[in-house]
Amino acid sequence: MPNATIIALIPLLPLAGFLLLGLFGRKIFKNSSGLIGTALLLTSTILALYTAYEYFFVYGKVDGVYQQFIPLKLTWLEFSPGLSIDMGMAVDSISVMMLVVVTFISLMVHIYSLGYMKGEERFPTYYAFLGLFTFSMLGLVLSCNIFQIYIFWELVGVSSFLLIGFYYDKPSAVAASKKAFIVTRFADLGFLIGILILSNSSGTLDFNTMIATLTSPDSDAVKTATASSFLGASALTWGAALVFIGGAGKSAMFPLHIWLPDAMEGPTPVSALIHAATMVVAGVYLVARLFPVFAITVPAVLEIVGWVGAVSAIIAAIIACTQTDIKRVLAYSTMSQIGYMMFALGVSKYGGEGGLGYTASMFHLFTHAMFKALLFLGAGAVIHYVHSNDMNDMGGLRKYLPVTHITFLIACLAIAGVPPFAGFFSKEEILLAAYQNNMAIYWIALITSGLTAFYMFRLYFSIFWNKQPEVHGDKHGEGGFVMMLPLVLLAVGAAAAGFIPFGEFVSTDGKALESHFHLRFSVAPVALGLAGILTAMWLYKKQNEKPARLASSLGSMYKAAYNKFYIDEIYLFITRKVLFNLIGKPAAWFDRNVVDGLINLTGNTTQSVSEGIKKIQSGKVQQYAIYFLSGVIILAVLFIYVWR
Amino acid sequence: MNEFFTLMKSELVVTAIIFLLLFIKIGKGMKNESLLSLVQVLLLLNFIAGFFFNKTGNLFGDMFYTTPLIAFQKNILSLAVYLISLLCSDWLKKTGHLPEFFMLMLSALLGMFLMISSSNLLIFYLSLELATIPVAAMANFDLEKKRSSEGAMKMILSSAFSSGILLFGISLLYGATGTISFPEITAQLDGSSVQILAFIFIVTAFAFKLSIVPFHLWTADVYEGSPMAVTSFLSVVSKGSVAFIFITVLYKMFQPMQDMWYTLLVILAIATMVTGNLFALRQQNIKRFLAFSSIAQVGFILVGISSNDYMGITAVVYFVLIYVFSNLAAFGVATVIAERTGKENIDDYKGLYKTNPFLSWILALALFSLAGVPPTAGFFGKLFLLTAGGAKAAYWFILVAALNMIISLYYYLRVVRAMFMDKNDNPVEPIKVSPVVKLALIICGAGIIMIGLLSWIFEYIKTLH
Amino acid sequence: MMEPGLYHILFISAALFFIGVYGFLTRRNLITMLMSIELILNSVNLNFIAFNKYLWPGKLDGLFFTLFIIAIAAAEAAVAIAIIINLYRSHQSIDVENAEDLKY
Amino acid sequence: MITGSTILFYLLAALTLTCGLLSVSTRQIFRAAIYLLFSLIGIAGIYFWLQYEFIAAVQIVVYVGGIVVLIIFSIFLTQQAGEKLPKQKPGRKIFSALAVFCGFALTMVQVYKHEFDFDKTMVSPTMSNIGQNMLSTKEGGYALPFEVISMLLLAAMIGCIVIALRSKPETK
Amino acid sequence: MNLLLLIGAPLLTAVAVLFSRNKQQVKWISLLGSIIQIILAFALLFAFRQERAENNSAQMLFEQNHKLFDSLNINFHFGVDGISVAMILLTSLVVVAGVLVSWNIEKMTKEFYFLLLLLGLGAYGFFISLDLFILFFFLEISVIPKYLLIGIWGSGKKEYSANKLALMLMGGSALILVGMLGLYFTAGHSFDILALSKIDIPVYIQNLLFPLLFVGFGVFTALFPLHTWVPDGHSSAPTAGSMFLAGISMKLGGYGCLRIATYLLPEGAKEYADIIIILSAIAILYGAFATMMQKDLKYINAYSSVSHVGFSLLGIGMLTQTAITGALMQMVSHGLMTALFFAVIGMVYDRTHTRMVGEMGGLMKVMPFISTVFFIVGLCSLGLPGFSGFVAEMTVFMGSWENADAFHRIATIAAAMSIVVTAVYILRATGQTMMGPIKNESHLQLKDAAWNEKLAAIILVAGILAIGIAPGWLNDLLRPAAEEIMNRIDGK
Repeated sequence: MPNATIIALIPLLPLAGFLLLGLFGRKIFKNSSGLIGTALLLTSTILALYTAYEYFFVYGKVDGVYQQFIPLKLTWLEFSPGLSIDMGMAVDSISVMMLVVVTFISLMVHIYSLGYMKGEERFPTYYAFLGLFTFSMLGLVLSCNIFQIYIFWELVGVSSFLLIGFYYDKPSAVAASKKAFIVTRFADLGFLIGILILSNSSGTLDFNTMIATLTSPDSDAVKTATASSFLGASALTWGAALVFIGGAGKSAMFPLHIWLPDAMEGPTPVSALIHAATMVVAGVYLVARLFPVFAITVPAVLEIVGWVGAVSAIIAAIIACTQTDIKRVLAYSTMSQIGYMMFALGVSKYGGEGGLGYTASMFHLFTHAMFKALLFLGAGAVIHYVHSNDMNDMGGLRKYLPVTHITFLIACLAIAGVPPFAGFFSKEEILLAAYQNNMAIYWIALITSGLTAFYMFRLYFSIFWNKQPEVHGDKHGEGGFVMMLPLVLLAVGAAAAGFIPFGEFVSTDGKALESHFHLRFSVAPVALGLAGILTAMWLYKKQNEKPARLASSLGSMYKAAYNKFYIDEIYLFITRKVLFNLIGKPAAWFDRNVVDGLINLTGNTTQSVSEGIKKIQSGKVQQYAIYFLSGVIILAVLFIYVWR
Repeated sequence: MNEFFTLMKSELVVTAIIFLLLFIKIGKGMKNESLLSLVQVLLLLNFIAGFFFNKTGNLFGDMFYTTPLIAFQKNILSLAVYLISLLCSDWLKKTGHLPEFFMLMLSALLGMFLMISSSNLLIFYLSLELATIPVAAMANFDLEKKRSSEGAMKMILSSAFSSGILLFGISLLYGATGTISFPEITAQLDGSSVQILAFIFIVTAFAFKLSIVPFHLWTADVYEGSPMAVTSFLSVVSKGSVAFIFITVLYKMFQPMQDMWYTLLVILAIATMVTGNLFALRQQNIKRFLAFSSIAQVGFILVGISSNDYMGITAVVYFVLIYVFSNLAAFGVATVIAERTGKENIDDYKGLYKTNPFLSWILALALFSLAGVPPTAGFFGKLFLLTAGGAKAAYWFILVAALNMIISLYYYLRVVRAMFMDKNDNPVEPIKVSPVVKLALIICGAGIIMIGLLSWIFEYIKTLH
Repeated sequence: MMEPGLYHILFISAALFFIGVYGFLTRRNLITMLMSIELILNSVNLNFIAFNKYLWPGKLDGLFFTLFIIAIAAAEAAVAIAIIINLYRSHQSIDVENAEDLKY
Repeated sequence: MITGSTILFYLLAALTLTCGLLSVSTRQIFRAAIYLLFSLIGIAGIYFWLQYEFIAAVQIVVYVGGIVVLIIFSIFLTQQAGEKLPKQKPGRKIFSALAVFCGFALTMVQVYKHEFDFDKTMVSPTMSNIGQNMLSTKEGGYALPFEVISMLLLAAMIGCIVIALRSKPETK
Repeated sequence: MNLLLLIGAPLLTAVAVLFSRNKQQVKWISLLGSIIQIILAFALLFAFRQERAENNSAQMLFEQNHKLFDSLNINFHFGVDGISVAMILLTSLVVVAGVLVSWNIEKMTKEFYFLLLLLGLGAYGFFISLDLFILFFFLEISVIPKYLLIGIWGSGKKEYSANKLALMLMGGSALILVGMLGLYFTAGHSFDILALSKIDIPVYIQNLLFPLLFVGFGVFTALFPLHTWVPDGHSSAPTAGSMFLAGISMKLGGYGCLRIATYLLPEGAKEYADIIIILSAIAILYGAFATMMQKDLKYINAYSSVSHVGFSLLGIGMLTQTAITGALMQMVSHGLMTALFFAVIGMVYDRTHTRMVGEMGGLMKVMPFISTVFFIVGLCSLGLPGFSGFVAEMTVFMGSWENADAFHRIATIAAAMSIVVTAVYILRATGQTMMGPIKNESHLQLKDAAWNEKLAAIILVAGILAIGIAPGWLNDLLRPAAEEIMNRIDGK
């Protein structure tokens, strides 16, 4: 059985770090805060690895099936008996896998930041926020209750907001953080309503009970929920779709991806942690958590998941080919890769061999975390060196940044799916799953994988080859041991993670899944990948006019891709013109002038009536007598003739 | 004969004071200050005496009757007169006709006592005149002021006109029933049209004295023109006494016509509250302002009266008691300021709090009480009136009354705002309030706060039936 | 011609009453207004006497009422005239329309 | 049957109403007072006709001898002789007339509709009757009103003295 | 525990303030008094839990009944259930915070504190009253202090705002008054809430009286469209005044809507529930959109109060146990949150002398403490988990969703949409004031919070966190009371 204390400590240690550094950091731990944070996280990581070992090799497997354990569950808020928000820890293969990923990447980022963020004025705050994020993310992956996941979901959102806006005096950072928060918040609205629908249909918020209720097709809950329909879809369909919207927002799926590229305004290690490896895959994780419901009860929604993933993957890949800000390229690449994971889930089925997509998705999540974090940290080192994000300011850096160069290359090869790097294995499985279930998505995925190789190597060559570097004034090298260590460790991961027999550990039903390796099948993607690499090499290895000519020959298509297909502009139009001008302003005007106006009108009318009738009090005593007499006569007539 | 003294003791005491003053006046005369102190002491004694030997009984056949409740009502009036004598001592000291003033005021008070106790239309009419004519003369006591005589003229003419109509009504009622005694009339009422006509004519006299719309038009002019002491007397004592007898007349004499007079009261109450409030909204002169506000207050009294049960009586008596304190406090402060600075306009009160915090707090308390805002007693008074009025389940009527409280709050707050919030380059200079006036103001302030919370007062009134 | 009776007297008194009222409403001179009041009171007196005579001769309520009204009328007239004279002194006029300072 | 008594009544009625009407309509203030006087005398005549001699006498003594004289004195005090009274606005006159007519009509209709129960005995009060009642404190006695009216007269007197005899130097 | 202490303590403090000699004395006496109130409130909480733990299942605990106007059946009838206890806690926290943030009031200090304490007194009395009349008395007590606080110590169009507030609240009271009298007569001359809750009131009377009472109390709690006093009143009031207004006074209305209107007139509530839901859903969304366009920080919070308070009314309109619990939680949560928000705005205003969002920027740099609190309250306002707002709103949503028909669901979704809009305006406000570059050079000289301000903020933040992190205790407090109300609504 899992040890509740140890598992609880994994998220709580970063939380302790947050509280410690947040409350006292600026006064007491001014200089040691980085070390404190890192030490706490190191402990967490060790505990996470220990837990993983225990789970996968000691107690997790019962009768050949990986079980879910809930070593701790506290009622946090009870709505009615059976319907409550619990704070608990679900220990199963994906959560343990995520524990490892999150703590490991986070640890890498912590270490890396010791060097990267050195000398920042708000250094302790930075580590506090990192702690908060790590805590929230770990809480998210451990959630055993859909509301619990929502709570941590929001918390990671806000930590992401805080970290993107870390350089709060930079207006662009402030804007980006706002955008990230609001867009994901919008998606969370869907999530929330989805939770309401699902919980109402199943009568519970607990994941296990909910899945059990909703996946047994003859249960009353499912019958009533599928019977009632709204706008042509059953309640359950709506619920699952809305939950997916939440996931899509967090995972930057099209069309809710617009916040992700802007989020690169944050410090680069943060991008590595949050916007590459961990938080953005929360959406995938969420769908995976509820996978039985999607797969068994509402396959239609799963199909949507698949298509959204596929479309995001290719669109992001196309855009990534045109961007010049290296972090933005990586951001679109992230989006593209998450698209992969998403459609892998979308093409999966529940149980047995059909569940290959699920396993592949998780596998890709795992490997992606390694190489994408590596890419970001590498990019961070580059930016650290040249003080610019723009590809055009770089070139020929391989001599100045040898370690970065090598690790970056490894990551690029991994993401491009070149064997034997990690990306190759996970991508193969995804493509296989797609091939088995949905040919259209398979073709999209295939093209995307070619594009991926192309833009990654475009990036690689632009940074490390291409033109000769301008000589920078202060040469502070690659940033020392603390920045190199994570690169190397991650490079090892990116290179070797593919050899983990992932299907053994993670599958839809907990039973081991044979990993199939079809050489015949691998030819196409690898060939496409190599083609992409070669094209990139041809275009970008040396500084030349070819890319520009190519761009101009593609004309408006290139322009559209360069401008991210104008999706930002559409959003801007909706928010500025519709929300602010068509709803906000009229609402404010209406309130001041109509609602308040009516209230004031009442007052003013009273005043003017008062002014109007003052003539009655004319000061003429005879007039008074006339009123008197008239009053008498009228009353007399009324009471004698009318109300008798 | 013993009974005669106990039952009529209030009247006898007042008469005795009148004659004492008369002898002083005819004799050597006294200095204003010492005379005033003497009168104040006598009035206090009068007030205290009111608490003893209260019995129920008839005198002079059916003409005079009294009960503990009536004695209590008389006591409220005595108290009000006593307070007026304290509050207006600044003005009284200056006036050249102090004994005459008090003789007239006490005659009027005597008239009111008799009016409350009357059980006969003749004695009622006579005491009504006794309560009116001297007041008209008093209204003219600022002999040098044009406005004072104008006010007095308006009062005497209007009241003569009103009593003409009252008398015509009484004569018709006499013709239709053959009697002028209340209980006998009650037995004879059959609701014929002549009786209704007579009833309307008679009610207008009450309406006139109580300043019920549309018979109220004299009120503001007379209040503004008269000396402050007379205005206070008119607005508090005169109104209170007429309200008391109005209840008796309606509840006893016109009981058979209760459906009709209920409708009448509803109409009049609404008209009175609305008109009073609307006029009060834009008044500048504090006396005129209080005049219209008191008109609106009468509207609330009518709401209470409309209940036609003990609750109505109790609520009205209780309200008048509170009203005495509240209104007199307001008039008291206005008097002090007007006497010392000659300022009577609300705009002159701007920034008063800075220079005269004591006066400001008292006035604010009084106004809050008039507006019916807790914890002042006015809240309870007004609420009980509405509670009484609600007994007939005409909730829309109560709602109209309650909504009128909003308007009234607005204009009371206007004064509060002037005192506390508005800035003024030329505020009323700090006034040293004489100890007697201060004492009276403190009594009023304490009354405003305590009467509501000391619930036994209400319960005591309730037990007096 | 009919035998004069109660209704005739009531007609006279009512007519006189409203003549008085009319005078009160229209005369601008304060003293004439006061005179109108006297007419009103007299009409009421006539009413009382007539009712007492024709309907309720058993008791003297009407008669006494009349008696006291006459007395009151005298007192009222006296005070009113005093006030009017004082007004005349300060306004130099007894036109009711000259005493309209207090209004609104 | 036309008797002398009937003719007398109509004459008195005509005198009262005509003089009353003239009194409120003439623009000579002194004449108005005289018309009022005759109107009041007419009413006294009606009292006589009704055999209420005591009241008739009081009427003549108090009104003719007292109030009208008071009014005439005050006219002398406040009015230059021969000056005509100012005209009232026609609008006011018309409206007043209308209101008064309505009131009159209303009253007459109600009174004529009403069936008074007549007492056929038609006794007239005797002097001793009046006198005994006036000062009796028992049932049907009028001692209390008598006292009240005395207080009222006292108060009125004081009021009149203060107001009419205002002594200027004493006040300031 | 003797509930009279809760009235006695503020009353004595107020009197002591009245007789104190100088400003220092006034302040320290007020502080002492308000700390005593906090202690009493917590003592009450623990005593209450103790009683409940000992299975004292009476609806009201610590009941006291003192005769007042016996013949009218008006009594000082006091007692508390979970709702009252929660509200009293809220009041005590806001009072002490209000006293602390007003530490530097120079103008008429004594009067200021006196009125402030009087306001608190009114609230305590209101929440413990079990007699409609007394409840109304305490409700009304607070109107005039509000008026004076705004009018004398306020800023901007203070006279206008003060007038508007007083008159609109008075209008609400007028409606309450009529409804109250209606109940009194229907129930055979009783103002006693417990007695009234036992009788069956004819449906047509309920339908007549319910709108009066609900709208009447609704005015106090900014029921759309009678909310317009809120923006003006709050923005003109001095800091502590705004805190009291939004933190306590608006809760009086919500409490009344629930305890009086809904509880006593269940059939009426059912009849009008749909209208309440529509109005409150409009208020939530419309308030949020209107907030988006505001430029003055106080207006922002005032309009957002309209929006947030809409959740309480929505919860009440939904008529399910969970929704009502949520509504109550929202009251407590909003009380703390908005008081804190106003406190922070006050601190910012005291330093920068402006409340216009556009004139600030980068304040995080010069006043990190204030900015952090600003941030916290903003996050609470937008319903972030870990803060009280989240708990309350989610409970309301969960409860609302129990109604299975499309109407209730659409209303719930509409209300839920506001959480996005809220995020928009909160982030705009924080982004423009606390973050970004410093726009005004003179702001560089500003100082961070003083001890009193820190203490005030910490007290309120602690309250917010106590609910946000561990909502169970509040839930335990409120849910049984909500159940009691639901039992009557369901006719059990």
